[in-house]
Amino acid sequence: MLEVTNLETVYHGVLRVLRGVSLTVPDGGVVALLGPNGAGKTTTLRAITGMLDIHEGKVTKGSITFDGHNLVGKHPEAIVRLGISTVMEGRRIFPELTVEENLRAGAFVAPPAKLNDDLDRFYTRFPVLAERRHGPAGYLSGGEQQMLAIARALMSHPRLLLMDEPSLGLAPKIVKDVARLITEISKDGVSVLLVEQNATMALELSSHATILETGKVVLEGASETLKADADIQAFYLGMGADKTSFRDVKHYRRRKRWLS
Amino acid sequence: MVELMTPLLQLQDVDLSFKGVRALREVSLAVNPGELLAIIGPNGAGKTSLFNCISGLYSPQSGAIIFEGQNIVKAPAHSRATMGIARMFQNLALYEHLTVLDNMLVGCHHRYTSAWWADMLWTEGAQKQEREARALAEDIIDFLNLEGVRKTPVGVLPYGVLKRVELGRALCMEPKLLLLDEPAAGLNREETEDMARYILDIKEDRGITQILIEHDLHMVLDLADRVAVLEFGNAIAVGTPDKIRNDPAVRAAYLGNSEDTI
Amino acid sequence: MPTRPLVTSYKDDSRLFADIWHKIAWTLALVVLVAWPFMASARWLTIGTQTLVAVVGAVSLMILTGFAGQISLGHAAFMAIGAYTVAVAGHVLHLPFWLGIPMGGFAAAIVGLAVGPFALRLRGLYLALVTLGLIPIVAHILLSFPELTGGVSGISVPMHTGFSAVEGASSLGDMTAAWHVAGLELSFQTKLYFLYLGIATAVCLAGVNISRSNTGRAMMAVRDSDLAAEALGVNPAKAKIMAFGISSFFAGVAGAMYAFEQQYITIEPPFDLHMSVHYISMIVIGGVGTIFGAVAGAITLVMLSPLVETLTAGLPILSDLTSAQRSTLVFSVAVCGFLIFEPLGLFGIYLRIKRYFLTWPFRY
Amino acid sequence: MNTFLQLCFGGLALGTSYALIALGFVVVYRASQVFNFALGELLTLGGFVMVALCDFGVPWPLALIGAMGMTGLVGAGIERLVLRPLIGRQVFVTIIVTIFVGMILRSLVLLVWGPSPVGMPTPWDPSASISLWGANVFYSALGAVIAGVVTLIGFWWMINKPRLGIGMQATSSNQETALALGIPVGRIFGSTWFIAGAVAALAGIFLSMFPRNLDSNLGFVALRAFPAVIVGGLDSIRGAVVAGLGLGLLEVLAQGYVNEHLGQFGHNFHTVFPYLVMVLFLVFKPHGLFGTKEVERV
Repeated sequence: MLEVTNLETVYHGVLRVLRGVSLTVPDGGVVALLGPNGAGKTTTLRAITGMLDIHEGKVTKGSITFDGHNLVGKHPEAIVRLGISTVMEGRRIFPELTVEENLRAGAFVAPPAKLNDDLDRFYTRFPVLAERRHGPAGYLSGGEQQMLAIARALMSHPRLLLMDEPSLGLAPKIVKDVARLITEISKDGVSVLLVEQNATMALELSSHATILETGKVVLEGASETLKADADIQAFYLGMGADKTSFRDVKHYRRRKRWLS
Repeated sequence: MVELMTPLLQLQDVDLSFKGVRALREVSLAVNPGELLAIIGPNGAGKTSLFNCISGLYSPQSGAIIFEGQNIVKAPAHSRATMGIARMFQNLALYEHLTVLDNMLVGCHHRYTSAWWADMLWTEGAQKQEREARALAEDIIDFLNLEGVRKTPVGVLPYGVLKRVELGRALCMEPKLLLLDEPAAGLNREETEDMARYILDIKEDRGITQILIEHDLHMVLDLADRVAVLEFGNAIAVGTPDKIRNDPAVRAAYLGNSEDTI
Repeated sequence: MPTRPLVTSYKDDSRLFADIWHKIAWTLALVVLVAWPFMASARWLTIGTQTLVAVVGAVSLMILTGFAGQISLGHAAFMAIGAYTVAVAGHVLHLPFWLGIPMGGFAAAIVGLAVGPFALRLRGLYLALVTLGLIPIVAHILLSFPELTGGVSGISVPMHTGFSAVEGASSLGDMTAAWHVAGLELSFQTKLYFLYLGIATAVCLAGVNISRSNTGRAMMAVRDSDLAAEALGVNPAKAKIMAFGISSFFAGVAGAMYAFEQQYITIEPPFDLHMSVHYISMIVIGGVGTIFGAVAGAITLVMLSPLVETLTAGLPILSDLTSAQRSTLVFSVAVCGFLIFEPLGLFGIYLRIKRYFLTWPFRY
Repeated sequence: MNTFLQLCFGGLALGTSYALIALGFVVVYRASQVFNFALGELLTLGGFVMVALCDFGVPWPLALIGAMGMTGLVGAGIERLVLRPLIGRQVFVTIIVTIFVGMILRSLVLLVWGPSPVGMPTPWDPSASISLWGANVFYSALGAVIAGVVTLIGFWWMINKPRLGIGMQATSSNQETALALGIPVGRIFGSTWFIAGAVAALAGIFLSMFPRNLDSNLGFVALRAFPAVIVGGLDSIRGAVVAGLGLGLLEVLAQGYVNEHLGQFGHNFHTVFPYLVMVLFLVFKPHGLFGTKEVERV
């Protein structure tokens, strides 16, 4: 349903971040987008959601289509209305607003008639949120904020959910909760594009994965296959760590000349 | 034998709540000189709140915070920094308009004794202090391999480098106690390994006592001398990594089920 | 292409005139500055003197707003205090100008230090509004003592030298009379220009020294994040109050200079919101955060105003406005343009040009 | 007693205008955290558009609506042209840009209508007054109060429509996140500026009725409404209304009762009085009567 082909983007007119990225998210599937910092994962998401221009970036080449609709050049609002919703990196709840107001903000593009049903549905699903519904969301813990951010994104009845690093800064227990939630979401028929650094979790959840490095796709395929790949194990899954402790990590220094 | 030392920092029954949410409940902890204490616990367990209490950004409702034998619970944040408590923030708090070097020099603030008018007149004394601070900052820059970017404005650097700059800025404060709030969050495997190495070097070469908050359990259990576990604002267990690894209460609180190996 | 000489010590690295090109540029600038009064017409000499007043005022605002991040709309109030201090002190105490100027600074600094504590509790907008309130309050107080300040009708500013005890014994004792030194005739305007050139240079140097030392870095740390600054051992209260004190001192000095230059002052205008806004446009056009920006902005605004006024006079629609309104309109558009397209101001443009030459023939 | 009542009515009329102006500040601030220093010039602009429309032969009530609408459009235009490119920049920048937009507007008003004062057309005899409980109240003052109340009610209804209200709050909290949720941030900004422009025009029109005239300096009245914004709380609509009315009353009462007791210092004392109140509030209650305190987590 989501088709990204040969995407290239620049920031500030000069800084090329993506150099030909292609990926597909099938109907009802969970696809993972992996890669180190600065590889262009967040940029890919911004390009899909139409948020590039507020970061002074733009798509220079390639196409993004969602169910046959071209997304390049569309306003973020129109893209949300098409059924694509985002959970941004770092949760980004509205701290001064109450939990309920956060959820209502998420339902901005949804028909108002369904609002109360939706609220009830999420309050049953996340009792913690129901408990704090009239308190400022800023006082929720990190894990609760993540739940709120996901619930808020679902309020617009998306068919595709983009998640940017949902496990960032969360305790293992909460990461598991989030993982379970993602599985449930996809069972409900929502496709998910999951951007992660936590490759172990992402490969566990997804059917397909694409790996980006310096703005290019370096590997893609079924998650099962990737999990078995030797390079992936070494660089992303940290499989070596069971044998070598962090205490014994080799330490070499690259001497640099005095520049500038 | 560890127990016989006078602790560098001691928390006694620290209680903190805001707007009816109790973030810390009678937390007591002791940190011995030279040790690396890790604090783990689920989100919302109060780890960052604890750091904020120690560094003075929050003031707890009750309890004592004793640093080098002195109760500092009433001292303002900046004077605690001058006493030797440095911290790294969870969300980077670098000055993005300043260069790496200037960020480091802000960290050297406590060393300066020159008056504002001496700075304004650029007296010999002020210049001498400037050079001494610069020497310290360069030493740290060297330690963290930041030579190439020392005159680059922080705003344009990648995330992994920023974490190092922030660590460096904290080191410039020549702290006795260093608080590290998720130094490896958002770093990839290689950067995490580098960070782990730096943390060990800081402990071993520089002898700085550290408290570490981190979610990467491998890292915590490999590096820490002792581990404290917080849950719902309570300190539920303190002990060596091995002890914590096998503590059923910790497993239940932190991992959700007990089949997983840590 | 010129390259930097090898830097081998921290002392070299912190030098002001790093290489030969800087030295050449500064020498040229010095020649122009010294030759100015002898080359320029009377009108342009006055504009030169006014520019120097503006430089001092802009540097002082830059320290407060550019370095410490405390937005102040009350700059005119501080300048009014400086100006009225020298005027009243000249009349009542017969204070010579060289004591009057620092005294104007101190008077403004006292008020600045009194306002400083408000800055501890207030940020950004709230502070801007308090400092805005300072203008009507100061004006009201000045107007309330007409026997001292002349009230709405204003007051003349006598410029005593303090050497005129023996009447007519020496022309040196009278500031307004011309001096004859080494065959050159130095008129009052010329003397004032050189006096102000000295003050402006000293104030700029002080500003640069603040920006490259611990005091300035503490201010910038507070500007960008006061929580982080506090955790680094910087006392935000101290840094902010220091910024207010130093800035209002220099603002008072600028006010005193303004008063001596005008020789007769009233309260509103000129010491109203427009003056504050005028100084803000200088630091925005020049580039917020550097002394270079303050100086460039002051020079641009004051020197270009007469040019703009002349140029726009011929335009069909604009000529309905008074000359001051025309330059206000043009510079307001310029400020908006700079804020939208070149936030670093003239300093940013300078950086671009410099980078272009450093990387020549490559283009990025 | 009669003097007191009379002053109260005068204060109420002035207060309504302050409340409207304060509302103009608050509605923009709530959505975009921009404090619109150009609002004062929108007041003047609204007044002049009104005069121009009436001169053109447009019937008074239609001219009133037309002037409000056109000034609103100018407001929305400023937002689109100047403030939209500045989204995400520091408070400092937006404060300064609005100050200078105000200066430009002022120059343009001078350019089109010149500096000489003109009378504001009124559908009633401008100097006529009626007697209410023994106090003489100008028709214009009464009209100001009635128009103000009607506008406030309409405004209240609009702001409480769930989507606009929640959209404004979300936008104010974090624009990028709001955008990601499909909230049309641009349109919300535009509508708040439209509302601000329209209420400013209304305030401007009533402020320049008898006994005052309309000239290019009308905008300075907006500076006098700042204290109302602070006292009420920057982001509180209720606060703007309460504090606007209160400070208008206080100002007129101070003029009537306090000035004379302060000797020389009392001359025009009422003009600085609101600022003194504002400073007191900023020291002891920086968030005003009803403003919200921001949630800070490190």
